[in-house]
Amino acid sequence: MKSSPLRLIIPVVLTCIAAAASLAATYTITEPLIVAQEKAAEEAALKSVLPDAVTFEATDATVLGAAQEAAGESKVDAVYRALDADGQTLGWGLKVGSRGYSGLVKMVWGLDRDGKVLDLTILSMNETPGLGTRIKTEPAFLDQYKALPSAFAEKDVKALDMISGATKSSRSVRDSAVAVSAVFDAVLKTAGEVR
Amino acid sequence: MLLTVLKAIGALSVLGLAAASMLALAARKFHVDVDPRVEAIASALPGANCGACGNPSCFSAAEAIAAGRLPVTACTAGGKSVAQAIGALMGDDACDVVAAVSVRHCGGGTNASRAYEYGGVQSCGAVAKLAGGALVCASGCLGYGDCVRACPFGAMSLDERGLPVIDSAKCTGCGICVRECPRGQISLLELVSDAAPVVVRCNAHNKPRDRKSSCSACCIACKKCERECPADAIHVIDLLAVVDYEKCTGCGTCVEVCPQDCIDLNAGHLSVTGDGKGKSATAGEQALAGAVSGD
Amino acid sequence: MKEWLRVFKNGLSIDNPLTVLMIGLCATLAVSSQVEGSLFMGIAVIFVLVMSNALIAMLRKVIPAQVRIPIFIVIIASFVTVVDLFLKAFFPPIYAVLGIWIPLIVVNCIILGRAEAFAYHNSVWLSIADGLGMGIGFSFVLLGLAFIRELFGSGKIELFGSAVLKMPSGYAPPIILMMFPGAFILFGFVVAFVRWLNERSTERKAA
Amino acid sequence: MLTISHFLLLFVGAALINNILLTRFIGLCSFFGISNSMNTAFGMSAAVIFVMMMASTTTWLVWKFILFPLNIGEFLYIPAFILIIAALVQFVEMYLRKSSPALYRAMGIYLPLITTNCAVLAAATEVSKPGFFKMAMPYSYTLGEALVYAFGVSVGFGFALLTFTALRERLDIAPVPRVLRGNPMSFITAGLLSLAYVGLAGWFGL
Repeated sequence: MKSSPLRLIIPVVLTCIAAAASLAATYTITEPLIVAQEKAAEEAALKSVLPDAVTFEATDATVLGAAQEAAGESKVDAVYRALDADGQTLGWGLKVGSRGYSGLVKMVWGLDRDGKVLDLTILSMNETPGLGTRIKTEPAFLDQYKALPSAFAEKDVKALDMISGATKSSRSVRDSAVAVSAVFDAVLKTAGEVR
Repeated sequence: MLLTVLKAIGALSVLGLAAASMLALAARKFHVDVDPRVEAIASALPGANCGACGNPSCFSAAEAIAAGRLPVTACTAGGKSVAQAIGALMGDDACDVVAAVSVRHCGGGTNASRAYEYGGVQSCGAVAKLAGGALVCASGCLGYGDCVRACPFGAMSLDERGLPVIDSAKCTGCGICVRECPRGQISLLELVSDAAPVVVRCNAHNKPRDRKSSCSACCIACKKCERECPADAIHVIDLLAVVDYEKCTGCGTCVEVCPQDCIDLNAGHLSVTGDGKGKSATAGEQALAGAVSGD
Repeated sequence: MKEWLRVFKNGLSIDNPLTVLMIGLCATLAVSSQVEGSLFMGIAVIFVLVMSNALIAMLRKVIPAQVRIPIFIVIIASFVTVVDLFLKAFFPPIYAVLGIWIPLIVVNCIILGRAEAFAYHNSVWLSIADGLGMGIGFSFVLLGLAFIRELFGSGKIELFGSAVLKMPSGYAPPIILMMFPGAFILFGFVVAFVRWLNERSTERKAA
Repeated sequence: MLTISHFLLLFVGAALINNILLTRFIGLCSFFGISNSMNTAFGMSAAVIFVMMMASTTTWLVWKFILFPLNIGEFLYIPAFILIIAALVQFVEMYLRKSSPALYRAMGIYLPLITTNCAVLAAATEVSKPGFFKMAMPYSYTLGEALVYAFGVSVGFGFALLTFTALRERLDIAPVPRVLRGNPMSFITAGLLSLAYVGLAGWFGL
């Protein structure tokens, strides 16, 4: 190459520096907004599940670690302690992801202090439209889980029926429920005492 | 805030530096000293990678020519102009090249009667395997266009009778269509010098009596053309009229005198006095002949 | 100015949908299941195309030919990241839909193709015209297909949360149109239709 | 967890069930361009397998040791990864041209095409930056898994490309209505072929 290698390397490095600088700048501007957006979304989901809770406090890492341990196959993304107006533990919000027909089904569970399911919603899923999505569009299916007794065990969950034609998707909801019950027994029951 | 900016700049510029220096180093260390002549020859070649010269691509042909393994006129597709350009590059004067053109020895198409209705794979190769093809005549053109698809120069197209019309301006004589045609070995398509003015549109060798039943545009070996031809350039050999292109002056008497009209113009050449009327000549060929002579 | 319009028009020309379909395929296919997503995707592509064309045209004298590909790619990638961050910060629902297809704009064949073919050899002003023309052409095709796919695939078109257009109530939407294979098959027929349209117009012109 | 069956599952999942071309529809830029003749398709698949493996390992290393520790990965991963892929492709092209011209002639001409191939970038990013594909479980790959995954994806890419090329070559001589000839017909075939691959979804719980 007749031209000295430097003549080739300098422009590339300069472009990289310029690009990195501009991107870092935009990131620092947008980053707080992104975090705020995510927090707001999380808050909204938890609110919808634990209506009368006022604030949500993310539990510390050990609790989350123990919860993940107990959950086994499913993935516990977050465990929140729901507090009422004067700071008493009202119940728990759990974000659980389990494997559905094609990808991850993310759900949010609201439990009261003694493990009764207050409400649950499906945050995001990628099931086949029209088939897998029936776990969300048919309320009867989810209502069963609301009817679960407090501190329900795995056998109660197994007793609930599934949607025919969407076995894989409904099994993801069941796995999620089993994980929630396991986490509650192992971690939350003891940690539920008045702060 | 400043820390992330600095970290980002640091990381990306290190990456950019690594990438660019790797490339610069590679450009130097792996510098392939390509013989400049090879690139010049490669650019002179048509670049259609047609394989007529036996090399997979024009680039490899250029390498062979530059190394002297192939003659300057190796590129049949390129014809005279490419040969002269390479000759100039290689220094020795290129000998005169007889440019070749492909012609079709069949006037059948819709005139030929069909042995059976064929609805299978639309390729001559396929239909030829089925009892020798859908035509009663064993050497006629099957008309499914394998040659048209194979031609890298787009010189061929199927006319309304289902026969391939060859545009000799584009045809470079690379011979791929002759290889591609299932009837190629009995030279249904044949490479003749591009100066060939007339073509016999038949290549059947069975008895004329059977031929008549299988096709209305076939040569019946009546020898009229042989008797009338002033330059004694056309003879009936093995029951089929064959043109000897060295002697043929292109006067066109054979075209007029043939009762079956199965000798007509090789498209694009009109040293023939007649207006290229040969009934079996397709509209395309006549138009082309007319266009060339500018009338 | 006349030159500017000429370049802009040929970016937008009628054969652009066919060429766009063939080269800008990755994103077009996936995103066109929703009109709203396609709208943002189109705007994102226009933004990245125009900005990178302009910047590359500005720097074309400085960029040595042997290393132009890495430089082009870094410029385009940074504009794409700006779009990515911007969408994540201000339009999270749209980001949820477009998510993975924004980073893949970087390798979208149109942008690198235009940068290499046009922006590297022409003035900034003309490159912007070309970027705009090509970008709008791309979005035009994308929106057209998204319109068909969403309307027939899901029975209604939702724009910013409200159903703008609805099919008659008895309409049972064929879900396949919303899934990828349906998009492919629909594309096949759309290309055939456009080709048939072109042929008819050329025939009428010739006759 | 690192048993053979785990790797095998990862490979089959990447190659067939979540085939990057026909179920995730990434990398279509060259899919239609390349698939007109078998030997071009072979050349391209070999090149993709080679480049994707190298690119995935490099991006994995860069993410693990440079981008992640400095936690600037969130906004720098696109330029960084695509720069790596472009530089790698150009480096491999020069190296091949020098070391073995025959291999270069068979495979080398497709290398510049790979820089603009979405599949390579998508695989390289998913292997290093977990959660790139929202569909799959967010999961950080170890180096071994990354290699097996990249190999699976590229084999899947090659497999889809070759089946499609075979179909397309057969199509050229099939009695297709005039207006559907060529591109439209190959779109429709691709759609039907992807139906077959989508049918695989849900196997082994992947």
